[in-house]
Parts: sequence; structure tokens; C-alpha cells
Amino acid sequence: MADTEETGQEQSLFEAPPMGEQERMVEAVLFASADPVTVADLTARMPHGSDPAEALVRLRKRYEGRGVRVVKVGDAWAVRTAPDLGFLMHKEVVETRKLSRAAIETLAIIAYHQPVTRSEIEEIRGVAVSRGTVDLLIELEWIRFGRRRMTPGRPVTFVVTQGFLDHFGLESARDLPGLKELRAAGLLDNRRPPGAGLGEDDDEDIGDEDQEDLFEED
Amino acid sequence: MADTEETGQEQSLFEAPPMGEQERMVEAVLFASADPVTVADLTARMPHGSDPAEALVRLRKRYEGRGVRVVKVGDAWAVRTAPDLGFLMHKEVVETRKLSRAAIETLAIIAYHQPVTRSEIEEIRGVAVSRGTVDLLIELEWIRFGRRRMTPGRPVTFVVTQGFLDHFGLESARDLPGLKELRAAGLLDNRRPPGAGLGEDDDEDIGDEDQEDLFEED
Amino acid sequence: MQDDDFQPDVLSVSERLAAEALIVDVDGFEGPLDLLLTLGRTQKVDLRKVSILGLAEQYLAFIEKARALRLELAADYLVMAAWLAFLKSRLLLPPDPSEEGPSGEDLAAHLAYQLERLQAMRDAAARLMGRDQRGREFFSRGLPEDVVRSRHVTYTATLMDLMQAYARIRTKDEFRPFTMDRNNLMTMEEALDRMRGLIGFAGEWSDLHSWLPEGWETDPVRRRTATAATFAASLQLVKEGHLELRQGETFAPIQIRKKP
Repeated sequence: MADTEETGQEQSLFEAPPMGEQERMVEAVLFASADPVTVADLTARMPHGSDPAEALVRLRKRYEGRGVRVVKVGDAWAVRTAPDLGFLMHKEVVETRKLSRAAIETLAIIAYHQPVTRSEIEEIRGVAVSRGTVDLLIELEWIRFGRRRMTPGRPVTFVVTQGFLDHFGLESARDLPGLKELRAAGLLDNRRPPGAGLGEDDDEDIGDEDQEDLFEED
Repeated sequence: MADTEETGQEQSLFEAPPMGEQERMVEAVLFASADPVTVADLTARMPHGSDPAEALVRLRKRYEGRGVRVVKVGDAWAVRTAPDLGFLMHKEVVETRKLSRAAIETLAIIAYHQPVTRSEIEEIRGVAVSRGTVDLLIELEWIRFGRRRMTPGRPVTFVVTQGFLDHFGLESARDLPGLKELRAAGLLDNRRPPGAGLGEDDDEDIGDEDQEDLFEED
Repeated sequence: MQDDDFQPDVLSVSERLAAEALIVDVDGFEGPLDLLLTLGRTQKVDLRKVSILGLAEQYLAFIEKARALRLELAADYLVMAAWLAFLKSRLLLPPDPSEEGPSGEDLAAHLAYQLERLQAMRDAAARLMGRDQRGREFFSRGLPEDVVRSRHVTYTATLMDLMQAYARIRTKDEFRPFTMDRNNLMTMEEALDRMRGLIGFAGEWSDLHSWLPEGWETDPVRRRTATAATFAASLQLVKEGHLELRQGETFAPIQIRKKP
């Protein structure tokens, strides 16, 4: 940083950075910008005496035939994927939606209690599990059928899949933190109804003022 | 029957695109994505028979000294602007709240000692890990839960993520600054107070093994 | 701080100012280890060569001053003070061979190690934060190209969502009356309550099974739990001297009657 700062300032007094360096600068700015960049904007950002128009011409030439190209958008410039490689972008384009509360709760119960039957899930959640919820989780390949339970009716059980572990960055479902650990990590809302019984968590009385410590004013 | 035969043949007869073309493809995919892309993902997206690992080596070389670079992040790859050009980007800088000393130290301890349990972090810092510190680091996606320690109580451990490596420009956790020196000086040992119970020693062994896993594999 | 060694007894003006600054700063320390590390630095030596005895004395002097100034000190500072006083005595007195446990030198060495390790982690943290950082010195693509819109929908959830969902369910659970789970379970207490009420009618020997509550005899799960609870309850009543129990031979029916 210090080097470039020096370069930038010194150069402004004497001469512009070499064209190769200007090309690098334009390259970095076009890449990092969320919007196309005008020559005027480049001039304002680059060291005094730079010639971004010329750097753009050279950069554009350099990217000819490459996987990405320097293209003009209106009166501004941007980096774009070469049109013939658009097929590679296909996978990136999926609409993502957040999982519903029912689905995430069902998934959490399966992860923590697997193998678990539908009626056990309902018992833990306290509400019926809709068919669509289970179907969705199976379709996402986050849960699958486990072995049947050897009890009357031989109900099917559900377990989580490798895909689930991959998605959530877990080595195994047993690595999921327990209640105590969730609480210790501050993930558990400790608000309780007044007069509620004393639980296993009474040791966790580290105050909320600690939270303040996390950020310092600058 | 004839169809499947043909498909099979097509797969094997169809030649992978020339390396120059593969390089373009990798270039396009890496440029398009804000997050690092794994070799496995590249393989899945590129035509059958492609060798993205080789294409990456070439592409990385091609961008040496340019305004943007091809960098390795864990087992994935990304394009990032050259750090010496950061001064051009003040427009892009997103002001982040400054992390507290406690959060920074906790993060460093996790990075250098991973996988590490909460009580080990507390042992090193000499104070309790405040609620919310771990929470915050998880939310930043800089740390995650690792394997449980195979000691009584099976405590959860914390490890750093790919997002951590990406943020600090590290290829892998082995590239943490000063890691070798710290290890050589014995400062990363899980040394227990003299006279501590014998059971704790097992803990130490396993901890070291895990650490080898994380740092030594290539 | 200053060049000469910290001397708790004879304080120069600058030293006293420094000591007072430390004391005023007590809230700024993250616990006793942090304070010890700061004191250790005033010794102006490599942390590996720090004098633990000297450090213990500095710490104890600090605590004394803090008390004299009536500063509120957290309990762990006082615990550390007690421990350092103990360590000091161990380091000063010749080792007592009859005494169990680690030697003063071992304890001192470990404290020195802890200080060095904490300092090392602080340095590492500073180096880490001094690195080029994404979004500060280097940047990712400002406009990721998520091209072709396909109608393909995926659902995402983070590990945080998952854990919070689970925590939500489980905390809800903590407030649920426990008996709701127990439709098919009879406890010994329940059986005992029931037996106490019925015991007066047990003048003659009768089969234990005939004492199972109504509705618990047919379903195998309910029958098993009711039998076990009733049997355990009758043992308790025998112990209390209210009941007699007999069995003709192994696996023969168990019979009970009120103690005459």
C-alpha cells in the first residue's frame, strides 16, 4: 500500500504511471465495480496524468479471444463473460428461496434425532408434519428414508444425507452442537416465562453486557 | 440399444476441448463468481474430459503481475484484485464494524489451534469466551463447528472456514503467518498445567492428531 | 514503560505514575492473565526469561494498591492473588520432599508458558488483522454474472437457521408438562398411590395381575409398564409392613394380601 501511495503521489507531481501499470489499474477497477465505469470515473480515480482511454484500448485488445471481454455499455465499460461461454454460467443461475419455518424445524429434528419417524417429529414439534414438507426435504436430497422401525406398523424413519452434511459444512450429524453448546454460543434465546423452572442452564449467566465488548467504536 | 451404445462411444470418442479453450472456460467461470469455485465444480460444468486443474495452473500464470490475480482459497479458486491496487477501490470498500480485541484474539486462537474447544480457548486467553463472540464469528462465516473431541463430554470444536481463508487471502490454514515458528516454539501445544489429571493427556494426543489433519494435508 | 526494573518498594515518580496508571486501568484488563502479561512487559525482558517470582510480587503489590484505593476487583483477580502468594511461598522455601504435587518451579514454568502463549496469540492476531483483507485491500467481482434465469428453484438454509430452529423447538419443550409424553407409562408412584387406596380390600391372597388398573391389561406396552409399576409398588408396601407377598415357585404367579 505504502509503495503505491508513494508511486501515486510522486507520479502526480512528475509523470503518469507507465501504461502497463495504468492497464492493471483499469483492469482491477472494472473487475471490482458493481456497475460499468466511465472514462471520467477512471480518470478521477487514477493517478494524475493517467490516460484511461488509452489503457482501455490496450486492455480490450489484451482480452480479445479470452474467456472474458472488456465491453462498452452505453458510455461506460465493464468486464463480461465471452458470449460463446454463456453455457458455463447455467449452473450459477438458480433461484434460491429460504426454507420455510416448518421445513427447517422438521429438518433440524431429523438431524438431531435421526433415525426418527414422522409421528416422533410431530410429537417433538407439537404440530402435524405436512406431506409437502417431507417431500421437499427429500427432493432437496437433504433427508432420505432410513430403516423401518421394528415397532407395530413398522413405520419408516428419516435420516439426513451426505448432501445435507455437505450443504451445512458438517463432518457428521453427531457434530451438531447440543443444547448447552447452542446456549453457550448465544444461539438460544434465553427468555423464559416468568417463574419457569430452573434448567440445566443456570451456569450460563454471563451477562449480555459482554456483547458490547464485541465492537469497539472507531 | 443402439442409442446407448452411441452415447457411450460419443463420450469416449469426443475429445476434450483444447487446453487453450479450457483455460478460457475456467477464466469465464472464475470471473463470473464472487465466491471461490472448487475444481470439482469446474469439472462438473466443463465438457467431459476437461482438466480444470491444469487449466488453472496456466491461467494463474497468465495473470501473474496483472491487475487481477487467480488465487487459491482452500480447495477452491477465485479471481481477486491485486492488493497493491486497493487504493483505487475506496468506492468499493464496505465499512465494516471494527472487531473487538476479544473477537480478534478468539479468531486467531481458533485459526492457529484448530480444531479447538471452547475451554481451550478460555485456557489460552485466561478469561471466559463471552457469549456472542463465537456467535459473531459464526455469523461472519469465519468459523464453524468441527469434529467433536473424543474426550469425556465430547466437546464440540471450532475450525476456520473457506470464507476465513478468502477474507485474509490465505491459500490454506497452513499459510497462516508465523505458524511454523509458533509450532517450533511449542506455543501451539495443548500444554496442561502441571499436576492436571491424567485423562487430559489423551485429549492432547487427539488434539494434535486432528491438527495434523487440518494443516498437513495437501 | 520505563527502563529500570519495577521495584515495588522504592518507587520513583515515573514508576509510581506508571503503577497508578495501571491501577486506574483495571477495567481495561481482560482478567488476571492479561494483567500479568502487562506487568511482565514492564520487566523489559524476553517473556521466556521473565522472573515469575518478581511478577508474583508485582501482581500482589498491584492487588494491595487496588484494595487501598478501594477499587472493586473481580473474584478471579483475588483467586489469582491467592494462587500467586502460594506460588511465591513455594518458590522461596526449600522444597519439602514430603509434599505432594508439582514443584514451585513447575508451576512457575507453566505460568511463564501461559504468558508467552497468550502474547504469541496476540501477536498472531495482530499479524492476521494486518494482512490484506478482502473488501479492504483486494476485491472480488463487483458484479457477479448470474446469467440465464432458469425457473429452477433451490431452497437454502444456513447452519444458523438449523440450529436456531432446533433451539426454538427445544426451549418450547422445556416448558411442556412432562406427563404429556407418558400416556403409555405408569410410574411406581402412580401404582403406589393406587395400591394404597385399594390395600384394604386385599384380605385374601390374590394374583398380582388382578390388581392392574382397568384399561392397562390388554395393550402389551401398557400391561408391561403397569405390571412392573404394580410389582415395585407392592414390594414397597411389603417393606412398609402393609402387605405380604408370595410365589409358589420360579415363574409361578405372584400373589399378594394385606398383612393380617
